[in-house]
Order: sequence, then structure tokens, then C-alpha cells
Amino acid sequence: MIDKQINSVAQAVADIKDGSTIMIGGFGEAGSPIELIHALIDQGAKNLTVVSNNTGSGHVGLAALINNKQVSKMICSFPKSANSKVFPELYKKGQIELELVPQGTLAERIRAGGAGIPAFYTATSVNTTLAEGKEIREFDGQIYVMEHGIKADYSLVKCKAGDRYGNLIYNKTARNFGPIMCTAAETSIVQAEKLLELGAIDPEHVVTPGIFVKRLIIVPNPAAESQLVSEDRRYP
Amino acid sequence: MIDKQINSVAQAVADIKDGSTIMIGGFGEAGSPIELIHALIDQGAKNLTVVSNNTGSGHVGLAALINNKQVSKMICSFPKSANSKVFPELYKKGQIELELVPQGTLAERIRAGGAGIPAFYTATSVNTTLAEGKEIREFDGQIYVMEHGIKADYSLVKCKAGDRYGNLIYNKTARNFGPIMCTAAETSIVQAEKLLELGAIDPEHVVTPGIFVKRLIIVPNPAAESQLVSEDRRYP
Amino acid sequence: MTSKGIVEGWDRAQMAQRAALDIQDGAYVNLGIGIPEMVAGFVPAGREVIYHTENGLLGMGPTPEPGQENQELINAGKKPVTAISGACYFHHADSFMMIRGRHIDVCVLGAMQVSKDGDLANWSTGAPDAIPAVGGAMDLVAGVKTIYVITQHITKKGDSKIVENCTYPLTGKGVVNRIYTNLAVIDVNQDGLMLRELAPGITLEFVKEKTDATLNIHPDLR
Amino acid sequence: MTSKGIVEGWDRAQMAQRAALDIQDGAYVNLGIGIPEMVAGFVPAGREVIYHTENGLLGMGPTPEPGQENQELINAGKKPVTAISGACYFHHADSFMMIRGRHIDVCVLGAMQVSKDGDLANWSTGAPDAIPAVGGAMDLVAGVKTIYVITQHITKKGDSKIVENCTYPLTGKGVVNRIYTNLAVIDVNQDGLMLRELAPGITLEFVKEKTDATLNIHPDLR
Repeated sequence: MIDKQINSVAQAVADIKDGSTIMIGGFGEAGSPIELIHALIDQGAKNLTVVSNNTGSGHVGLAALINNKQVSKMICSFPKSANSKVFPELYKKGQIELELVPQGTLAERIRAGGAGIPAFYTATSVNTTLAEGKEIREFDGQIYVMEHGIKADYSLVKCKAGDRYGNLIYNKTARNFGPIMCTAAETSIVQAEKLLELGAIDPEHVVTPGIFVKRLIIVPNPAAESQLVSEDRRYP
Repeated sequence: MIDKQINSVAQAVADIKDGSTIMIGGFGEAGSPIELIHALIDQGAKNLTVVSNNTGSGHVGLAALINNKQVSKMICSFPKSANSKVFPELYKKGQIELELVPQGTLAERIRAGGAGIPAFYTATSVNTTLAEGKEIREFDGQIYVMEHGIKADYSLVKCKAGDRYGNLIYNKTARNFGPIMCTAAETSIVQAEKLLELGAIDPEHVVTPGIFVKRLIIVPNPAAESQLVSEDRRYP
Repeated sequence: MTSKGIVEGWDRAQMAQRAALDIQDGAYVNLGIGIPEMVAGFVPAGREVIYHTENGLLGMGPTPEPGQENQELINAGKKPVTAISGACYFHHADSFMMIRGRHIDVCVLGAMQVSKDGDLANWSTGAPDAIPAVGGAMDLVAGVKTIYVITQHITKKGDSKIVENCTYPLTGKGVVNRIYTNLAVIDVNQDGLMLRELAPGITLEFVKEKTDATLNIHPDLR
Repeated sequence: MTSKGIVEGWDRAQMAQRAALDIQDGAYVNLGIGIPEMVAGFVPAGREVIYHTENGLLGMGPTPEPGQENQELINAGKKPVTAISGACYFHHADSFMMIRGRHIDVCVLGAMQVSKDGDLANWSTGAPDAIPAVGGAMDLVAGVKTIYVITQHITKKGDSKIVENCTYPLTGKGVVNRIYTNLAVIDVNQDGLMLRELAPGITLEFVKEKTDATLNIHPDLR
């Protein structure tokens, strides 16, 4: 029998090892799997490479993970946001590495990782400092840069609801990186607000097919990052 | 005001020129836009390069287009099927060119065309005759072949329903190549069985966003290719 | 020497049944056209297996009842199928992400030839007048984690389909993990072919005679 | 010489309004953060425009009423928005297919510098202690068919933002099609910069003085 449900967020992240590459969903707080990230803080794995569009806000969620010195490298497109304090501070001190990737290239590299594409060419970043050191190549008279697919050991993703096969649906623009990150990780770990019966999601409406999901944990009322930040909450 | 509806299949394909590259959706008869193909036969454009997974059945639809000598080259993965007679005959006579592409590579090349990716690497077809003459390259100790994105001048696609913005939904496995072909053509022409009011498709359930659709024609009761073939019908 | 037309060892259903024993609970499986399709019917009770068909369905169910066929719900062989509860539909690029991205656990395919190194030929005779047609075969062997082949051990003409080197054009090089024939179960590993099981009434000598490749014999040969 | 703090020519809203005149009926448009966001409010009546936000929404509507905000329905600037009837959601890879694949008609962006060749610098000062952050800017300028820039003509320090060559790190080379400043509308074409319009009360001489790049003057300069 297939049942991807895990009983606790602690159990869901228990086997993450030091040095792992971890993709973390979300665009700002929308889609950020805050309970899974906090479980990873409790778990304590260190020297992580984190792939995520941003670096978190305040002192909760991804920012707290970074603040806890568990992340040695960030791969992201926009490491500073309105309430982003932790990453900038560590970065200026040279205590965390940054690989800056244009947002669409980041998305495509993740999708390529999940699709078995080791590399592809894009016009994005050609003639900029972000293309330095990368292979440049002409196709049909236009210049492109070669970019590599990214895979991860784990991905932490948040969605609206899922079933025991791991089929997922998302909520509005909180979908963002979740579907592609599920495809690119050896072990994708998803927190959903609700468990649905098998068949409750119309087969035409499934966004992430269950094949891309390894573990599903139900977190019925996830915390809102902006709420925690406005209350100046800290984790742990 | 945005209204992508066209009043007749004839009008929908009227501007297709000789020598165009045309993607035609469908996997066998599922998703095959038979009324649009017949309109293209009436229209008469010649010397076409057609990108489609198969080559049609009997003497209707894509097979009829080929039989009418409008196609000089097929790019496809599986040019022979149970009732496929026209293409094999012309191919053996050397009257039509074939570029044989593995099915997944074909899908990814079309998706790349639509995504602004000029080329990518895949392990599919490495060490086979289909990789001959193509660039071979190693990434992380594994061998890959470089494949190019494909773009088309037009795509002809069938779906279940659409709205005036061109947002589309499909039916079951008839979805197949439709969504990616809409993205890869300069002008995508879609036949839908039903027109829906704007907003009738839940924004979470749209399969092809309207941005990828140029023309929408409502064909309420499309012919079933297998039915026509079993009746030995011919077009024109 | 086998007389033509006489079935030796396992019949088609039995070959499928034997292969089905190796499909694990929870596996995502893609079944090729022909005997491989029959595997689904023989997976032991208590195992839940999800079938993928590359034309855009995960959670393919059995053939529909007569009269219930839907020409827009078909498998990769273009035959009507059903969808189970918990199924999902997707487009071709997403479908082959599952294949190319190594998300499918097992693919069961037919073969024209399999070599001692696990090379597979199953798409073309290479005959100059043949219409070449590859479909998804090359994507499947390149991307799926485990490749099983089900095939008659010898052709209708009496030639071995298990060979030192394939003479037909390859589908993929070094891709096959296990071969189920009417005579035997053979693993492909680093050292070549390893005979694991014999069909009832089939002798080791007979299999060796019918195989145009060196066979290592597993110590626990059954 | 301009006194600091005195608004010259068009104000922010007027710059957005001027740019909005060039957004055609039926266009798919992506608006950057800041003044570009204001363009949506000024598109002339009778034109139906679809707004794309790269975090996964086509058919972005206006800011919600207070109390109606949803933190899972936001724009690329992470501010709450709404979705119009006929909108759709999609993931990031699909969203950037629209951008990279040249499906978006117009993108309106802010700028730190624009060169005579249409090079754009708008993501980094290149200062050694700055946190570099690029977001989707490089994808947008590389993929969108037409790039409009809205920017103050000069910096708060009094430096021209329209330059012969950008000194800040580039977002893209030769990507800008038209520039709307508080002083003028300037096209970028094969021969460099072409002055098309002057803001009310602004003289040609004044614009030339405030521009650190050669300006060609359109015969129909308004």
C-alpha cells in the first residue's frame, strides 16, 4: 500500500545529513514551509547548501535556519528583502557563500534537474557579470550561456492539500517553486494543510503528480511568516 | 478587448504559407485537430514541415494532408501505426522526408522551443543511430547528446474548452502534445469543443494559459478519426 | 532442437506472471506493448503499484468494459484504458520528465535482441525498406531506474535473442537489468549474463544451447 | 542647473501615464516594482491588457481592498494583489517560459543607468559591500519583446542616468527600446538615442545638458 504520510515534521526531516543540498519552496513567505524549516532547525543538520528564491525574513523560517549557522551556501535570485536581516549580516562578514542566479534561470535549472537535463542554454545573463566563467555559445546568430541543472538531496515544500499518493494542489501564487522542487530532489518532503481522500482531486487538476513526492505531512494551520516577523518572534 | 475567437476553421488557417513549419497535436487520434487539418487541406499550403508524434490513420486528418502532397517533411517519433498507410507508402517511394526523434526528446524539444531554450542535453538516444552526427558531451561522468529546441510557424491543437482569453482545458490523455505545441508556435490555432465564459475555468485549473493561444475556433462535435477510418472515409 | 510452434517452458502469461513477482509494492511502473502489458494482471495481491503511460497518465487502470471505451483515454499503444482513483493527467513534456528524470522505478519492455552487456535492440530491424519508428523506447531505457525485458528466448526462425553483441540497431547501451524469457530468468550485471532461474522442464544445457552469449550460472540457480 | 528636490517636467504619475499610452490593446505586460507598477492605472479606457507577474500569475488585478489581502496572492514585489476573471496560476518554470520564450509583449522597468545602445543597469551598484540581488530582471530584459524603462532623468546627486556607457553592472546589453524620464521620451534604435518628446516646459537644450550621451533629435519632436 502506498501512503506517503509521515506523522510529524520531526520524523519527516529526521534523516537529513550534514552537507546536504536542500531546496526550500516559497517566494517570500508565500509557499514557505515554515514548520518543516523549524523542524530542520530542531534537527540540527549543518553545512547545508540551500536553494531558495530568497533568504527569509526576520528571525523565523529560512532566516532562522541561516541564523542558526546551519547553511554554508545559498543559491538564490534575491537574497535581500524588506525584512531580510540575517543573511545580509552573515554575508558581509563572509560567513555564508552566495551563488546568485537569475530567477528564471534558477527555476529552469531546478526543472532541468528534475527532468534529467544536465545542462541547457539561455540568453538570460549574457553580457553580464553573472555569465562570467560560464560557457558562451551562439545558436542561429544569438548568444547564449550554458547553465546546469540542479538536483537536491531533499526539498521542503508547502502546499494546500494532498492525498496519500502524494498528489498535490497549491494555493494561488504560493505554488511558485513547489512543483519543480518536488521533481528535483531525491527526497521531497511536503507539508500540506489538508489530507484529501484518494480521488478527491480531479485527475485533470493535480498540479504535482504523486510520483514526485516522497513524504507528506499534514500541518493544518501553518504559521504566517509575516505575522511572526511583525511580532518579532524568533526560532528556536 | 481580447477575443481570440475566429469564426471558421477556414479563416483560422487562411494565412498559412507554403513552406511553413506546423506542429499538429495529438497522440494517434486523441487530441488530433481533425477539422483544422481538413481546413488546411482545403487551404492548400504546400511544402510543409509537420511536427507531430504520428503520421495519421487511413485517409483522413493528418494522413489525408500527407496524401494530398502538402507535407515535404515529417518530424515525429512513431510514423507507423495500425492504420497508417499513406506515410509508409510515400516514404518508401522517397517522396517525403522523415526526421525521427525519440518521443521524450521530441516533447522536450518542443517545450524548449516555447521556453526560449535553443538547446539542451539528454541521455536519450546516446549510443544509438539517432545520435549520429549530433554533439556528444559528458557531464558528471555520464554521456549526453545535444538536442535543439523546435519552433513552428503555426500549431494546430485540439482541446476540450477555452475562453476568449485563450485559456484552455483538455480532456484526459488527449492533452498530450497540445499544451507544449501552443507555446512553441508563432501562431497557435486551437479548436475547442466549447466556449466558456471568462472565469468559468478556475485559475488553478487552467492548463494552457491564454498567452500561448492566438486563435480559438469552436468545433462543437469534432469527428472521431477512428470512426472515419473504420468507414474508409477520405478527405477531401 | 525446438520444433517451430511448440511452446517451450513458460507461456506468455507465465512470463508476465514471473516478471510481476519482481514488481515491488509502491513501485511506479511503465509497461511496454505486448507481453509486458500483461504484467499488471499478475502483480501479487497486497502490492499497490502505480502505472505510468507516457502519453500522459499516471494511475492507469485496466481495460474498460466493452462499450465504456473513450478514445481520449488511451495508453501508449493507443488502446483504451481506464484511470484509477488518485490518477492524474499531464502533457507530454511533464510525462517524459518522469521518465528522463529517473522518477519511474521499473519499465518492462519487449526485445528483438539483448546483449551480454545489457544492450537492448527493440525498435528497428535496420532493414533499408523498413519505416523506422522509435516512440518512447529510447527515452524509457535511458531514464527509468530498472529495465526488465520480457521476450521469447529465440525467434520464430530459431535464432537466439540473447546475444554477445546486438546486430540490430540499439535502443540503448547497457540498459537492461533482467531478462525474462520463456526458458529462463537472466540477470545482466557487471560480469555479463547471470542465469538465475529455469522454467519448469527446461534444462541448463538446453538454455545454454539456445543462447548465443556466455551465461554465468548463479550458485542458487533454481 | 536643477535645484535638488524641485520636480522638473513630469512627476512620477505623469511618467507612468505617458508610458501607459504606449501599451496596446491585448498586450501581455509585466510591470517592475516602483513607478512601472503605476502604469496599470493609466492605460487608456477601451484597451484590455493582461498583466503577468513572474511569481506565477497571468491576469493580475489591482491591489485588494484593505482587509482583503491574501499573503498567498502576491506580486513579484511581494505585495498583495488580486486576480482578474480569466486569470491563471502556474509554477515558476512555466512562468519564465512566458518570459524567456518571448511570449510577453512589454516589460516596464526602472533603471539606474541606460546607455545609448540600450544597455540597462538596474540590479546592482557593484559596490563591494552590497548584497547582490537580481531577481527576474535579467530574464525579463533577455526575453520580453519590448522593454520600456521609466526613470528619473538624473539621480538625486545630479548625475545623468542616460549615459554613453553604463558604469554599473549590466542587467542586459542592447535591450531597452524606449525610455520615459521626467524630462523626455527617448527611443533607442540602431543609431543610438532618439529624442521623441519633451515634457511640458522642458527645453531641448535643457535635456541635452542633463544627458550624458549623444541625443539624436526626431524630426517630429514634440
